[in-house]
Amino acid sequence: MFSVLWSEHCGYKHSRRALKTLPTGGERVLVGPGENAGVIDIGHGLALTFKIESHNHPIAIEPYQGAATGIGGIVRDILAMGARPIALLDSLRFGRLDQAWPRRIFAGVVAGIAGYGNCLGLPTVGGETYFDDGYAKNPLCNVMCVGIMNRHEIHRGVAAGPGNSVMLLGHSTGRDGIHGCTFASEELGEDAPDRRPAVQVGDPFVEKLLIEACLELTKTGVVVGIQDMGAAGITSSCAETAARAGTGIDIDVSRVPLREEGMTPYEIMLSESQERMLVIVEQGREPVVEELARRWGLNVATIGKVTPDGVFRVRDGREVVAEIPARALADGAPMYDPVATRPAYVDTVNSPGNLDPGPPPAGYLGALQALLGSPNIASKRWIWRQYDHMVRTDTVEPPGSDACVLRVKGTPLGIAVATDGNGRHTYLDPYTGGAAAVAEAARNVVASGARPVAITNCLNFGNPEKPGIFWQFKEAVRGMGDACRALHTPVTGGNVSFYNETDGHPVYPTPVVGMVGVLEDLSKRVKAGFRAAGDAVILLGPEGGTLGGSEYLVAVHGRLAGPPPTVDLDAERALHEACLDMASGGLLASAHDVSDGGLAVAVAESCFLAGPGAGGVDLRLEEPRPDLALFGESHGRMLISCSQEKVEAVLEIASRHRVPARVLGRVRDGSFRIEIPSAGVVVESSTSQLARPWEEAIACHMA
Amino acid sequence: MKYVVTIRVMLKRTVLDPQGEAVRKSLAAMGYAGVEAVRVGKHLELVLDAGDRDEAVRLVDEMCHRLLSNPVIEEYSFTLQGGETGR
Amino acid sequence: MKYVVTIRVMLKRTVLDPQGEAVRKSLAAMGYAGVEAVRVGKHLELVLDAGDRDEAVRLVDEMCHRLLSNPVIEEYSFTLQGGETGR
Amino acid sequence: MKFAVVVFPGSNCDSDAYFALRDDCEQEVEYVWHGTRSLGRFDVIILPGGFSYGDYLRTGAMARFSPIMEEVAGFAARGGLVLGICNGFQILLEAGLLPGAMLSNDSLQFRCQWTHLRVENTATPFTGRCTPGQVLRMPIAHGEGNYYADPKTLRRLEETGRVVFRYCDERGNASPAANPNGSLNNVAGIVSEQGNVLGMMPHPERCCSEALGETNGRLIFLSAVDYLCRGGVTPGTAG
Ligand SMILES: Nc1ncnc2c1ncn2[C@@H]1O[C@H](COP(=O)(O)OP(=O)(O)O)[C@@H](O)[C@H]1O
Ligand SMILES: [Mg+2]
Repeated sequence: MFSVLWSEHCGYKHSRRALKTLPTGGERVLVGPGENAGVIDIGHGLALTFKIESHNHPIAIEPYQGAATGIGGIVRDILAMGARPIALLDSLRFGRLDQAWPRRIFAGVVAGIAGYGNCLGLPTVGGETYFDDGYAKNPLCNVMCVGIMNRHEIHRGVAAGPGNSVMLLGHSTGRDGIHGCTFASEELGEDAPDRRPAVQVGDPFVEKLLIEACLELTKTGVVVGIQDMGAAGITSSCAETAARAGTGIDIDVSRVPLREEGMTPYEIMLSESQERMLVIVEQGREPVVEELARRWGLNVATIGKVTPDGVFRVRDGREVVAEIPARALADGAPMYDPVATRPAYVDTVNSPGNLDPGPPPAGYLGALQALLGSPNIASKRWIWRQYDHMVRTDTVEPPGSDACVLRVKGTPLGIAVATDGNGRHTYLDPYTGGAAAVAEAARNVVASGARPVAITNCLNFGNPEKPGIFWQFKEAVRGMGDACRALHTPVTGGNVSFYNETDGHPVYPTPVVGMVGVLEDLSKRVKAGFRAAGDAVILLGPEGGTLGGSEYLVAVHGRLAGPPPTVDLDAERALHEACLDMASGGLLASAHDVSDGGLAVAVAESCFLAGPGAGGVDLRLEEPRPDLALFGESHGRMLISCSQEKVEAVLEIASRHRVPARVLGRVRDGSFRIEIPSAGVVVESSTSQLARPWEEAIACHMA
Repeated sequence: MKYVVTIRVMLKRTVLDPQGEAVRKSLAAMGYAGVEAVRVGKHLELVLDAGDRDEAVRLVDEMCHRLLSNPVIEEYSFTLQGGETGR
Repeated sequence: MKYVVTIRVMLKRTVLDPQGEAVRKSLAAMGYAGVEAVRVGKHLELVLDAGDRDEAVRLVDEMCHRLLSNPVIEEYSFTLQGGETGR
Repeated sequence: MKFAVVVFPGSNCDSDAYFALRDDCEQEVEYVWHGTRSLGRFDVIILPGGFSYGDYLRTGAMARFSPIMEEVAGFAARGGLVLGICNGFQILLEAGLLPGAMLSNDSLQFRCQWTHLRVENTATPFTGRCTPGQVLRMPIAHGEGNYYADPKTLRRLEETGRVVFRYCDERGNASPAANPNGSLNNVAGIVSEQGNVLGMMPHPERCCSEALGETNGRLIFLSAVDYLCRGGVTPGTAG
């Protein structure tokens, strides 16, 4: 049992020390890391809980079920807080779409998320998807769930009150995924096929019943503690709940409802059968739970009770088969402080001189078309149209812009959510990559008019026992921490996924940030698409930028080279405050984050997402070098538009926050034109012609 | 030679079969109490053109392994008819 | 008596089967050119406790008709093993 | 008027219908558990969208045997208004209260997107507020909305005006390109012979509020209210 519970996936033995450096406090934080999911106060007596988790190894083996059970797991984390799950996001990484295996995994993962999430009636409202050789053998699947509850209804995974009953609710227990989590903490090697653990098959129908049953249950007042059963099943859930409460637990495995013959106590304790919850119930109130389970058609069993002695005791009938101090099992995992050394590649990939590739072979228009047709930048509609992103009728800003915005019925509130992380940048410069993930996620939320309030994060890295990898990890965490402090977005929880490597080839270090923002007044939300012809197009933040780590350099010149754009956290913060002032003042017609692909791509996207008659632009840039002007990337930039009479007020707010702001030109119908003093008109086209590759790229690859 | 192939793909016994369990419950609720251990899988039928029976068997086995099933959670079996053997 | 029942549910020939066509396309793309007329249906297995074989057959036919298949689009067939025949 | 929203295990658009009716259409509405057998106190029965019984085996196949379905059948037989949305439509088909069956979308993928519907018949209890040929923007969200009926049945439906909604483009052309799932004749919704049972794949409850960018879902629900106010049948308790 120790080997299982202390494996990285459960015990965080390598990562703990570094994670302790992240800021976790804030006036809105009600529950920080350590619980099943963090909780923040959003006013109106309501609390929001959210968490992101990885399911990387399973999708490489069975993409559909791997992704499906990933959704199931993260939803139960939210359920364990006593919250109603309200939305899902998915952050995905695959190899290139011109290769068969990545295509198959990609299709399977999206279908699996759709198959499970849609059945639960949970809208999948956002995420991100990148395709790069860096993930060819190690696809990543991080899923995030957001839940809402009344402030006073927060529940915890505590086995408090000796004498109280320990109950098991949901699916029966089988031999599924035993040692799944030790597996998740190993490299996939050549021999992986033979050691493949049984991947679980998800049962979204039972999960849906479990959600409704648990929400009714937590309202009855008989629940002392509630805990999901993830990795290491009953073992970890019992040990954790007891450790949190400083109590012990005494269970009898012979009472666990089984679906298979002849399971040993060991198998029962470590089974990772899905769709189960552990519930600590007031002594004598078990019938309440039993009645509820009967109505919802779920298995239920009282498998033991809470004890005062701090011991986790496992019986098989009368015979005691294991006795371990609960705390040792849950928290006692040894803390390592692995060696971290800066790997040599960092200097080569960042050596100066890589960043002046000369003009694009097919001209600037050709380059822009190529970028818009790159699966990393192209519309992700092929993905999110497979997700029911509207169910629950709260999705006010659907997937497709920077952040998704949800309404909260009965309040003026809006909730904005986005995920972000750039593996390439983190590979080139882990510190910057870590900071950038926070900055861009926050910028996405700000673009919708919401104030970023807190993050959850998922850290996807290679084998931490290799000093180079652990250096990447420490640097990325340091960058995330600095950015979270500067932007006042504490970390309320997260998840670490190590050993994402195959035959010694690690994935790009990929920290993914899930950001949550709050809009006090939903009617003040801002869209990413231009609104009306004649409006002024304004760039907040610097023009130009760098080609370091840019999508342009990879997609058009076929090279990945740094250094990537750095993050000036003070400038970033100023930009956010300026945008929020403009949004709350009702000055903005549109706002869109300038990120992958640079300014030209951001402008094009705002045209594609535009309202009727506003799908074009006529712009004059100042940056003399066309490739930098059009495709250079940098942080701290936002592309906004507003009606002419509001320009003055907008510029005034910008200067008050010391944010560079320049009117680039105006919105017009249908045609797209960008001029650069030095080079004249560098891009001229009908918007529809630009839109085609952007809209169809992914579908074409998948046809 | 043309062979008529029927393929059966089922979840492994050790893997939960949510559909099967749901079907069993419904049947029970409809009054079919005597029904146990329901499993729901895929049934494929196809026509294959191959040089001879051995090649046909090799090809079908390969397809099952590579595309039609995932050996991690599923098992398959198949039968061939036709070809020179006429069966 | 316990009978092991296997049931095959397929779309009627008159109903086109996009799934079968998709499988054929993927197989072709993987280089299996000789594959035609792929149809994908359901394969169910269950254990049934019934008085005798005739009752078992009657019950299975009824289940197929009422729940396991939709007569509007599907057709079914089944086989029984075990029971007194011991096979 | 009093609406009932039936809750099957796995229904997940039940609360959406509930709030659309209560908050946006300002109607009386109650949830009804699938195990209950009395619908007497209601004027309109809604079978909501979702994945009843996980949509295992076939969509709607198991829900159709829920205790309440007998009562729904009786309610319909007595002329009561029944509206099946998405999974509710699939259940009505499986229950034989509407003809035909659903196949998986021709894309073989789940589709959640906005579509346009052309109103083909305004003489039903659910379309009185629409104008003939009116084009309604409405979302769909399903994996199996590919409507099928044998040629004879389909002809009968067409000839008797029982195809109420057809997928079309924003200009009203029911082209193949505007068909999101491959349904025969672009069928999106049909009514029973008496017209009191409507099944539709699109989700009116998802477009009843300005915040969601569309309000014409109300037309469907409020047409039913008009119909009943004009003295349309309300079965009351019986059976
Ligand atoms: N896997 C996915 N699931 C759902 N939505 C996605 C997914 N990938 C991308 N999206 C959506 O596509 C849009 C563009 O994504 P992205 O390029 O990451 O935006 P940005 O660069 O502004 O962060 C966003 O609205 C995002 O939510
Ligand atoms: Mg992004």
